[in-house]
Amino acid sequence: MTVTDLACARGGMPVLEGVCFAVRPGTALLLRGPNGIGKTTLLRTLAGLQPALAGAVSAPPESIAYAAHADGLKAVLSVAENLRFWARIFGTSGIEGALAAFDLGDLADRQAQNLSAGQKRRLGLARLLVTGRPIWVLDEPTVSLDAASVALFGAAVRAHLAAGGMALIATHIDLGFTAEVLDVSRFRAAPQRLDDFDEAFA
Amino acid sequence: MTVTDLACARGGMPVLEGVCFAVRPGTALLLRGPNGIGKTTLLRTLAGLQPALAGAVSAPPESIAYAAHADGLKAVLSVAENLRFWARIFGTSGIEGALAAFDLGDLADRQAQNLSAGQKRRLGLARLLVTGRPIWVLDEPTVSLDAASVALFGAAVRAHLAAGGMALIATHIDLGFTAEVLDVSRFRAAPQRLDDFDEAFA
Amino acid sequence: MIALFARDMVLAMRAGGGFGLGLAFFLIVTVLVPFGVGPESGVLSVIAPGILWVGALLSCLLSLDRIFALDFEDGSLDLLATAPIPLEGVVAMKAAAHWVTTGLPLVLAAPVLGLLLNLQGAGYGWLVLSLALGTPALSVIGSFGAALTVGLKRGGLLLSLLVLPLYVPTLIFGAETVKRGAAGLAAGTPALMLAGITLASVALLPFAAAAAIRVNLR
Amino acid sequence: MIALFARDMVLAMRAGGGFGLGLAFFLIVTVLVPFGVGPESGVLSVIAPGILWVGALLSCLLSLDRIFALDFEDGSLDLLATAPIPLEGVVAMKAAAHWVTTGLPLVLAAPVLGLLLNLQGAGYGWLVLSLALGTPALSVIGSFGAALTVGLKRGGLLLSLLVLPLYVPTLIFGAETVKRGAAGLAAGTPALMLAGITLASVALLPFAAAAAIRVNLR
Amino acid sequence: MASLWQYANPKKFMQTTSVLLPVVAVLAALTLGTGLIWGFFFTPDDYKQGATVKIIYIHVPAALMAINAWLMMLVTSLVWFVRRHHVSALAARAAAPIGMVMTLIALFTGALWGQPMWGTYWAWDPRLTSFLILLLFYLGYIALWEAIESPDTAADLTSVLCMVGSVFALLSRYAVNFWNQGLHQGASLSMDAEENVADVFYIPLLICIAGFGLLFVALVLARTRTEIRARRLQALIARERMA
Amino acid sequence: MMPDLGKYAVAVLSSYGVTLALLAGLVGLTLWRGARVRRQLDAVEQRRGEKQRGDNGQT
Ligand code: HEM
Ligand SMILES: Nc1ncnc2c1ncn2[C@@H]1O[C@H](COP(=O)(O)OP(=O)(O)OP(=O)(O)O)[C@@H](O)[C@H]1O
Ligand SMILES: Nc1ncnc2c1ncn2[C@@H]1O[C@H](COP(=O)(O)OP(=O)(O)OP(=O)(O)O)[C@@H](O)[C@H]1O
Ligand SMILES: [Mg+2]
Ligand SMILES: [Mg+2]
Repeated sequence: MTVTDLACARGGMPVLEGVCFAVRPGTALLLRGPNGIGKTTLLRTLAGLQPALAGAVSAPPESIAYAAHADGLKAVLSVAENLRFWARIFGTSGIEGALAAFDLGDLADRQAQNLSAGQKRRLGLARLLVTGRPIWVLDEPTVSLDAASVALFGAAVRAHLAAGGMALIATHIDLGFTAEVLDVSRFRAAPQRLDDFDEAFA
Repeated sequence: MTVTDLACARGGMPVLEGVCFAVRPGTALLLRGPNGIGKTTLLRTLAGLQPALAGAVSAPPESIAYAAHADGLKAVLSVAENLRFWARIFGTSGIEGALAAFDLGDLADRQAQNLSAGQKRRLGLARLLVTGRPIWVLDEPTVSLDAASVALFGAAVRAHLAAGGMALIATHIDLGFTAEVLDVSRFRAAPQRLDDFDEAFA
Repeated sequence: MIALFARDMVLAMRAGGGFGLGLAFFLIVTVLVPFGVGPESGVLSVIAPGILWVGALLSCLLSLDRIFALDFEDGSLDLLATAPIPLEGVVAMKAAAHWVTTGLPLVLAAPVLGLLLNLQGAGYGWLVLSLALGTPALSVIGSFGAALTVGLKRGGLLLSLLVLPLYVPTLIFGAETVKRGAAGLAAGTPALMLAGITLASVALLPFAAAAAIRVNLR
Repeated sequence: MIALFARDMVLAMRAGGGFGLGLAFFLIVTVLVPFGVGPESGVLSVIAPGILWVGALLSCLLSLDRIFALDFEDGSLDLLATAPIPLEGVVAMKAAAHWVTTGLPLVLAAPVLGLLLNLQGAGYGWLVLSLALGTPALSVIGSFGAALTVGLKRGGLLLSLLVLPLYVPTLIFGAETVKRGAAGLAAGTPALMLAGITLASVALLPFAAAAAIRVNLR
Repeated sequence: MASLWQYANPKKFMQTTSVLLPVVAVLAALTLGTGLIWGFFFTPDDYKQGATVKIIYIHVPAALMAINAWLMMLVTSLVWFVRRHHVSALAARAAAPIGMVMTLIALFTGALWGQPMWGTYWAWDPRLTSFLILLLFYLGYIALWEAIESPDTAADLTSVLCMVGSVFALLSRYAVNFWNQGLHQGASLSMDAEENVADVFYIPLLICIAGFGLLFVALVLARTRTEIRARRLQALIARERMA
Repeated sequence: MMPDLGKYAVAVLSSYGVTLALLAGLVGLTLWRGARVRRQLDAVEQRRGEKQRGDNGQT
């Protein structure tokens, strides 16, 4: 996946511009940058949830599995039902691998509303495995996870990469595996001059 | 604050029992433990949001300021309005200190819904300063925070401790300051025998 | 506690016009009924008092689930429960804010809508009076229902189910007041009953509601 | 997409009885009206078709805001929008699930409630037929309104305001069908119009709704 | 000649309208003043309706403008949707409150006219009813604009609402006609002379219609200018905060 | 000068009254908001103008 000269906006205001990077199959890229710099905005743009102001992304949104701050879990469905639903939506089958990878076997019949914060997060991450998509785009995936779960997550990412997948991860903390790091703060959009009347309508 | 032999339950099931610890004025205690062990449950019990099954807590809930996974922010109120509301509810005055401590001055007039994840969290933490309460009970406070903000948080906690306050913090990651650590997994409730019919109604 | 009331008013104002919308719903119910029932003014004027009261009740009902649900979802309710103000006060303030944003506009707008339904002459005064006396009870009873269902997903409809039977006495006395007034009969007795219901609800229900919230937060 | 429909049905069933509650609201509206209007059976049987239709419409309306709001809040809608199924299909499935949980029970229960309001003989068949023809339109139009307001805090009442004028033609033809049926007149024309509205809405509105959701997620 | 679309450029629009607006405003004031004064002071009473005919000079123009404003919103919404000219979307936003006020005026004057003529302020006549529905459409449209913060999102959603709403408004019109045959006058401005009102009423009525039309144009221009400025103001403030 | 409106005086006069009031309200609101937005925009543009001059040292 190559991203060239991408610019993206939040709330009508450009936050990042000239973003260029490439992720080769089998590698991961970590996005870093202070709070509010625009990591979430960038990831949503890549996932096709909002249009880019400018620039090009080589990978189509259909190849991207996106995991956001919110996990998209239904409180009254059990862990297995939640996963099975997403597997059917993405046309894959078999949730056992995902359950095992995130150690959710014991919790499979528990309703999602009765999980602790970290258990919920693990379930949200397990969803990635059932999408069957090659590019993972993750926004702070290890929030609320304990050390053991972070290790599970690291193993899952490594397995995904080993199978030729790619991962793009925005995070503030150490994920326990090595990957290239990109600091997005250098793409910060310069405040525009707005001399021309039209520019307010970009 | 001393906690003696506390037992607490979640969803009708005891999760922790025999919890004993003490926090002296001017010190902080970090709670650690794997996901789902019962940290959130313990903190909610201390804050008076749910009754304890057994045991005693020396500090009354009125002396405790609780900050949970959710920040209690109103999306359509500005940063300053959100803080000012909680200041008035807690009968304190002056939000400038709190704004300054978490570097929110520039964002004071921004609506909370237009903040990024980390900025929201900073605002949630700033609320602690306007409660004026001596014991802070925090559940994973540094989620989504970047390194600079974690440092701000560390400074705020140190200042609070220096003024004779106490802090009890559940966290999985490094907070950048030293404090006593308590692993709650050793208080894990033993699966009960349930010999007597009554016990199912505990 | 004034701070809480003030905040709720600001929220109602900012979040897409809390004031206007309860009113709009009242308007729309009153407008829809003739479409369903037909345009004959004789029939309409007979059913006007009842429909106006049912409409007021429904538009109160619709905004009930927001009384506590929003605060529950974003964690504010947890924080309010641990704040140095009694939970009963929180309930009372929230009910008051609900009444000011929903009940009060209804009271003021009702005469115009009475026109649409061809309400008879003397009924207008009684309509306003009965709504002014009765809508506070609707808000307080509604807060109690909202407290019972806070934290339930899709609590909205369950809430309606719980609250509507509690609304029946208010509805009966309210509509009866207007009906007698419109027919030129003495309407004092039902109006007094209405006032009694309101006073009793305002005095007692906040305690029940606060207890329900405490249980729900647990 | 079948998976989505199945999930929505399971959710409706588990989350406090999605089936029962729409119905319960319909029941309660129909019950409240006699309390408001008074028990005279002559008046009631005249207004029965209209009230039944207005009640059906309101109970549809009440559950509308949950069509997309819950999925928006927990992030599912983001994920569905990036999933390999067209958003138009998502909208259609959600509208279908809404109809099965809300509209269908109304159709089945309506005759019983007609009894309460003293509906006249021949009206029952037409009541069921008109609701069966009309309620799908209510669900689809409602999904469109819900798509417009998804993501707005307190979107519920704004949603009602947007959707109710769109419901007017359906309501008029629906109630007219029953009224003519109950009076023993030919009710074919309004029933045909009703069917036309439903077909056109089902065919076209999912596209508008999907466009609105895309804009709202942006 | 350059394309018509150049006026969709905000700068060009501001330049053009800064000249145009005063002219239209003065014309509107003159025409409306003439029409209303003529109608109110210098026309005879109708043999049947008495002095109430004087209401026609505001009732009919307001009713026409109420419909025209919606039509204009429909066109500008389509333009925004297809060509994404911001001025177009803002013009739709600017027109909505004017349309709503015109609808209100038509309803009020109609109601006040109804009392002496039909003995009731309100009847569920099809034409009256469809105006009430139009009022609801206006309310919903304006409320949606107000509720959404991001301007482009609001423009997109309201234009979709306007298009779908127009179809349903038309449907309602037929439905309402089907539902009730009314009391209201038919169109008397038609060309066939038998139906037409007498010239004494007709000429001042035409002037009033022109006056309301000009007033509508002036208000739309003024409000669109304000909306454009407000949009720029918002963008500038946001950028200031970012810097 | 005032025409004789007979028994319809109330209807006619209040029609004109309501209409003129509504129109005046609309025009007034339009002008008021126009002036306010214009004032705010001018203030912001002036502030920016000063800042830009300050930034690159030109006049
Ligand atoms: C309250 C509600 C009323 C509304 C919403 C309303 C609406 C309208 C509309 C939309 C028109 C323009 C139609 C057209 O020119 O095609 C119109 C025209 C007219 N209305 Fe009304 N009307 C109302 C009440 C009345 C009443 C009570 C009267 C008098 C008895 C009346 C008398 C007229 C007359 C004489 C015209 C002119 C017809 C023509 O020349 O085209 N209206 N009205
Ligand atoms: N609706 C909005 N209007 C204006 N600005 C907004 C809006 N929403 C977000 N912003 C701003 O856009 C910027 C980018 O936000 P974003 O969520 O992408 O940051 P982030 O890098 O993900 O931060 P974090 O690490 O805190 O999650 C932030 O400065 C935020 O305040
Ligand atoms: N309603 C419920 N019924 C049964 N068990 C529940 C319920 N809610 C939570 N639990 C369980 O209670 C245990 C304690 O949860 P708690 O949220 O206190 O954990 P935690 O230590 O805060 O975990 P984390 O680090 O993931 O936040 C978990 O194992 C959880 O699965
Ligand atoms: Mg983020
Ligand atoms: Mg926890």
